[in-house]
Amino acid sequence: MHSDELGLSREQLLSLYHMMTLIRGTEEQLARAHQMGLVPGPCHTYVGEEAIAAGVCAALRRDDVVFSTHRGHGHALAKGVSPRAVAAELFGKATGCSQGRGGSMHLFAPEAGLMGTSGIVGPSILQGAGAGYSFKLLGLDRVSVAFFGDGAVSNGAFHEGLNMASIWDLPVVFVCEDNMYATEVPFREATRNQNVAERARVSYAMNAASVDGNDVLAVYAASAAAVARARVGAGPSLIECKTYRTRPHAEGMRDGGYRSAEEIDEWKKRDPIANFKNRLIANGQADADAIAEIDAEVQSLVQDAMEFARSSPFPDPVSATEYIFSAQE
Amino acid sequence: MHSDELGLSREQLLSLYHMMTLIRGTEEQLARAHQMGLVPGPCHTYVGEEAIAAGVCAALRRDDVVFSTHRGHGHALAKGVSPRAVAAELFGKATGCSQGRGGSMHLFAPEAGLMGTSGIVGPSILQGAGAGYSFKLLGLDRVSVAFFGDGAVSNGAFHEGLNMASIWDLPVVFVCEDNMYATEVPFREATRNQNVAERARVSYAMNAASVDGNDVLAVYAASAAAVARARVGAGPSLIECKTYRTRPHAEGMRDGGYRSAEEIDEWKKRDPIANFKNRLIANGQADADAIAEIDAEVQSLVQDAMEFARSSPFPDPVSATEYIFSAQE
Amino acid sequence: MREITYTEAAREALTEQMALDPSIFVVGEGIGERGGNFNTTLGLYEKYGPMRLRDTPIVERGFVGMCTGAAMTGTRPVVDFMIVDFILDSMGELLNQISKVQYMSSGRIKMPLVLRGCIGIGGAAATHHSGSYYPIFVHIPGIRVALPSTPFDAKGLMKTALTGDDPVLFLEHKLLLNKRGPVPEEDYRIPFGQAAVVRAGSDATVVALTVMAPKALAVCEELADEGFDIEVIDPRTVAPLDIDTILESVHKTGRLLIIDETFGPCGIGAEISALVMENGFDDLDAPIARLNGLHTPTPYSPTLENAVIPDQAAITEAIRDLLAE
Amino acid sequence: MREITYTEAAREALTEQMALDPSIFVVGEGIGERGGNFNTTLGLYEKYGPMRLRDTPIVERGFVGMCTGAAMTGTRPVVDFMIVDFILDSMGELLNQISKVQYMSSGRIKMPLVLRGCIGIGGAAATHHSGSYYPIFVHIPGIRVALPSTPFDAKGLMKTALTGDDPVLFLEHKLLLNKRGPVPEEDYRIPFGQAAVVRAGSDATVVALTVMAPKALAVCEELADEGFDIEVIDPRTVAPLDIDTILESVHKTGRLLIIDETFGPCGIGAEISALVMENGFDDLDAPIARLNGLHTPTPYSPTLENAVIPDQAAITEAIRDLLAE
Ligand SMILES: Cc1ncc(C[n+]2csc(CCOP(=O)(O)OP(=O)(O)O)c2C)c(N)n1
Ligand SMILES: Cc1ncc(C[n+]2csc(CCOP(=O)(O)OP(=O)(O)O)c2C)c(N)n1
Ligand SMILES: [Mg+2]
Ligand SMILES: [Mg+2]
Repeated sequence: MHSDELGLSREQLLSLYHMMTLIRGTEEQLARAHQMGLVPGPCHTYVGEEAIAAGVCAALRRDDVVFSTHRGHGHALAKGVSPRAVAAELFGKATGCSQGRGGSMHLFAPEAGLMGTSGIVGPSILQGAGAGYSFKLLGLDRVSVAFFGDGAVSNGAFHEGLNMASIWDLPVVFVCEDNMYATEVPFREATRNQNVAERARVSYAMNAASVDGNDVLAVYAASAAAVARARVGAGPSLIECKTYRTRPHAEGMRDGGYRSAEEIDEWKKRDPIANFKNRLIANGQADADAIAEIDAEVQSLVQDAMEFARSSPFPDPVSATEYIFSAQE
Repeated sequence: MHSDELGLSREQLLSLYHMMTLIRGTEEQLARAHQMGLVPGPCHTYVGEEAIAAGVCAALRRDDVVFSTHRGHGHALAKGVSPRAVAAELFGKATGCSQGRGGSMHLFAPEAGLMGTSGIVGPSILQGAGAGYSFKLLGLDRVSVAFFGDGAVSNGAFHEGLNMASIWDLPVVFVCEDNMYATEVPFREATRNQNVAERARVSYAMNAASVDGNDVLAVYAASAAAVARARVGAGPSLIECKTYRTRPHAEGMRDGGYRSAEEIDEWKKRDPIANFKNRLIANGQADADAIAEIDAEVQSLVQDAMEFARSSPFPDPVSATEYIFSAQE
Repeated sequence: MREITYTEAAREALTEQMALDPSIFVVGEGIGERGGNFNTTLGLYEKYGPMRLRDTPIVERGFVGMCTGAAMTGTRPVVDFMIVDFILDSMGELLNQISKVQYMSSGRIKMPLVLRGCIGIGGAAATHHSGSYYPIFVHIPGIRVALPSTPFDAKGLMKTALTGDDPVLFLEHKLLLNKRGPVPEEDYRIPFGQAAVVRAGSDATVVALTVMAPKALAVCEELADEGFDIEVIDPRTVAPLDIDTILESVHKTGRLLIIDETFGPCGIGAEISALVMENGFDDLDAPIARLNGLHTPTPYSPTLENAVIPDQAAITEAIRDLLAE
Repeated sequence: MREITYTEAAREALTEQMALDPSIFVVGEGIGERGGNFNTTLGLYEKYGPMRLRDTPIVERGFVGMCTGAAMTGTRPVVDFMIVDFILDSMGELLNQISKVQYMSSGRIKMPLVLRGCIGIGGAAATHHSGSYYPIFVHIPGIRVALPSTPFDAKGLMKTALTGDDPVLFLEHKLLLNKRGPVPEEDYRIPFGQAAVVRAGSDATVVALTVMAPKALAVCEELADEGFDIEVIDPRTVAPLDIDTILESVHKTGRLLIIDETFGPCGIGAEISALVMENGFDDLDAPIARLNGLHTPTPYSPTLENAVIPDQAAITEAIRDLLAE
């Protein structure tokens, strides 16, 4: 995918680089914090998959919405949630985006269009369809995105959600992050047809594309097209992104047995950030200085976020039962 | 489909005719009984669809198993449950195959391989796969059949069940009875791809066939092939049967609004029993006398069943709490 | 006051609110042109069209999950399950998503979602069409549960459901659907958590839920002829539960019986019994009693079906036993 | 006696039975070569192979429904949910199929199915990985529910589950998994419906479930130093529930507290309270008390998580209050 064809400005290209770097930097610090016991709960990183969140969300407006998964830090950051709010939430602090109620798998920031990451595999697909229903009913030109992994493809939610979005022409983009494994179960053992885009086209008559999920421009291009379709009422799309996570399923888990060191190394060579950086430089769209400047800026943002998370207070125990019901309570 | 190619004897052909006629005759009497208030609960007839149950079950052994739907009288009879046991169950009598616990939607006769009709749309698909798992694990050459309607195709159970049967090569035959409507909702509004066989092939890499569900020989041929495959361990199949119910969704329900009188009349002309009879006669495989003999035999079986049902006792109220748990209780 | 049926009353609330609030839409199987298996939406399709009366495929989990996302983004979905038994395929969405979204989002996302369906035993509907299940939703935090027993309550509770911001299970007993009763034409709401004392009395308190409320009332009217003066309370919502009204009554009568068609173990009667134990022990002149349907899957045959439901005789006996203690 | 962990004890029962009964197979996510997220099947794949340790896609409803059909046709499936919260997507199969097949088939089809998963709050697992849900399965007829609190019970109850013909939910509290305790090497079974009196006493009765049993025991040992002699009962199974042992104890002590980490409303404590009310009212010297976790979705942050669980201090206070009544 050539950036010129996409009509992206240098600024936009650098902002994609910025976002991927920010996700990577934040998560590497979160992983370290997890090792140090500062993240009390589970932590699933997105390392290696940053191009997807960055590419998809670059095609969205702030008032578009995203429904995410257990591996959702990247989606949150790309949708505009601050690294401070994400880090503080993982630290279990009152200043986190869920005020400490959620942790990694329950990041909520509706003001940024992040309608939740999820501890349960599947519902994002259905809820994403539902937001599309809202926008269509209300006559708004907002778009809804549902992220999910290859592990969700065999689940009934995939079948029911894609079908509803298709028959009702909902403004939804389904983004399948096929990183080849669900925890340790290979996608090839979970299905006899790993071609998710083909399945979307045949079984649900849905517009679908399959892209290199490690190529941020490819993801962006497919997303921009899908979002544009959805926005004008032309119905839903599915984007299948082939990618790989280079860290274990979750922090603290072993990463052996189910996949080879060679496979991991192979994919590390396809690192979405390094490759994009090289491309920018090779194409003359950025020089080493510009990159270094972004890297430094990101580093300070990340440092600030971690410091913020560390120094923030824990929530007041009495808040444990607040907000179960709406204000009328 | 030519009967000669199937290698069916005259006796076998007549037995298909006998079974379809028995289903029709029993259900017409049950419908009448329902009108007279003798069937206290709901009653979904299979009138117009008899070729499917007859054709599929003719390909099965008695120790093969069938998981059925809310429209299951035909499956029960074709699998060898007596008309007496079916009729008495619908009458709510102690002599019914479920001893009065079940009624139309809960016919159980495991001794005949009928593992239950169901008041819930969907589970038959999963349970059918599970019986296949049992047979495979135990090293038995028994085969499992799951019947379901077009209405179940959009349900998550279809997606999850077909996928599991496929990846584990289970000895299961999935029989989709596409009668064009789920209650009053047309299949064409429930999906953008009504080609269920194609979906089975593409999304689940499953062996699949689409047949005229009103042609008992076509159904039999596809079933025999699918059952043979399953029996030798070659994995599951799906058979899509295009058919039509010519009575309302359930007895006592209106039948207007959602479909035209012309459509119903059109399908009545494709009656599976009348057409098969004409073909038998035209091909010289039966004469009018042989047919009349079967018709008379069926009529007396049906009369006997209704009389049996009518004169049987209601279950003892104390039996209302029996069998909740196994004998160890 | 004019009399209309329970179904008409709930439908009137729905159509009035749909006229006022364009963000309300209904989903379900056959709730479009057909008007609902139980006429819950009869005539609405013509008024509001297919986007607001959305016939669905048979995907209970799917449309509940979809409506969750819709409720999170500015609309007010009404899920019409037809029969509440079908809700079970969507329990993950209900118990893990719908009930938790307001909490997890710290109140920034509301969940104005109404889920309705018929409950109860009757008509030889057998075990897949006779469930009630409401105690499950009382156990789980984050969901409101309304159990109207009269047309008046059906309209007033539906109005409250459709104007609040919490998820509400609105459960209609199938034997009540065609019952008629007085219903005001004007707009009114019945607050959740406000029991109705349907009969004042001083000798004992009977709490009766949904279809058991009119049944218990009838028995108590008969017993009044024998000189027994029984107070009958219909909680109308079980989440929240108006325990104060029950406690006040027990304070007066000293005796309590809870009648509920559905299962006893970990049911509403158990909860009320435990709450009165904890908050009104000294008021009790006799042990609190429960009368429930038998703890068994619902059988089909009329002789069996009748055996599992508390009937007039069983209610009468339970009240006599309570008075005799 | 040798000491092994709770997880090892349950796994020992499983592997012994798998050796004896070739119809047993396990399904779940990562229970094959990986040996289970919580080591529930560690080492079994090597012994019994992929047909008997079946890694699945993420299709909770699917594999529960599949195992239903398998249990109906001659095998004995064990569903390993990893975390019980994931069970919710399969509630239709559980409540409408598994619990009803024996009944609807008039006993001609058995349902020898074991469903296991971790329950409970701990480790900042947050709201999608901290559920318990067992009161729901006590409410519904047709399912057995085992809640082992010791390695000894884990093995003995698992053996019973794997040799009976009824569906059993076998729920393991995540904070108990690595607890060690004495476990006989020989084969033994603990009958369902038989509570354990884990501490005899005469001043009051404490019924404590799953993880609360060792917690309550520890508190009562401390209180013994102050001269309070508390009887502690662990029901071990809640369906069936051994109410007789509880009634006998209350007959002796006159006071009862039920401690359960999970939700109070329509919970096990409510049911026990109501049953003792009905069958032991005259034995009571004080109102029966319940101590439950707060009625809220489970929050993540340690300060919040700790606030929703009954801790040592809360247990101590509840017992003191009971004794003071
Ligand atoms: C319904 C449900 N079942 C099981 C789990 C446990 N679980 C958490 S993540 C995961 C694997 C998900 O795989 P995939 O969807 O491919 O996402 P990835 O982790 O690869 O990004 C599983 C099985 C869950 N969270 N929800
Ligand atoms: C889970 C569930 N949802 C809804 C229903 C109500 N219902 C009963 S039959 C039916 C239509 C089924 O259509 P289809 O599967 O095509 O079978 P057909 O009646 O056409 O034979 C519906 C919606 C049900 N029984 N189960
Ligand atoms: Mg994956
Ligand atoms: Mg149909």
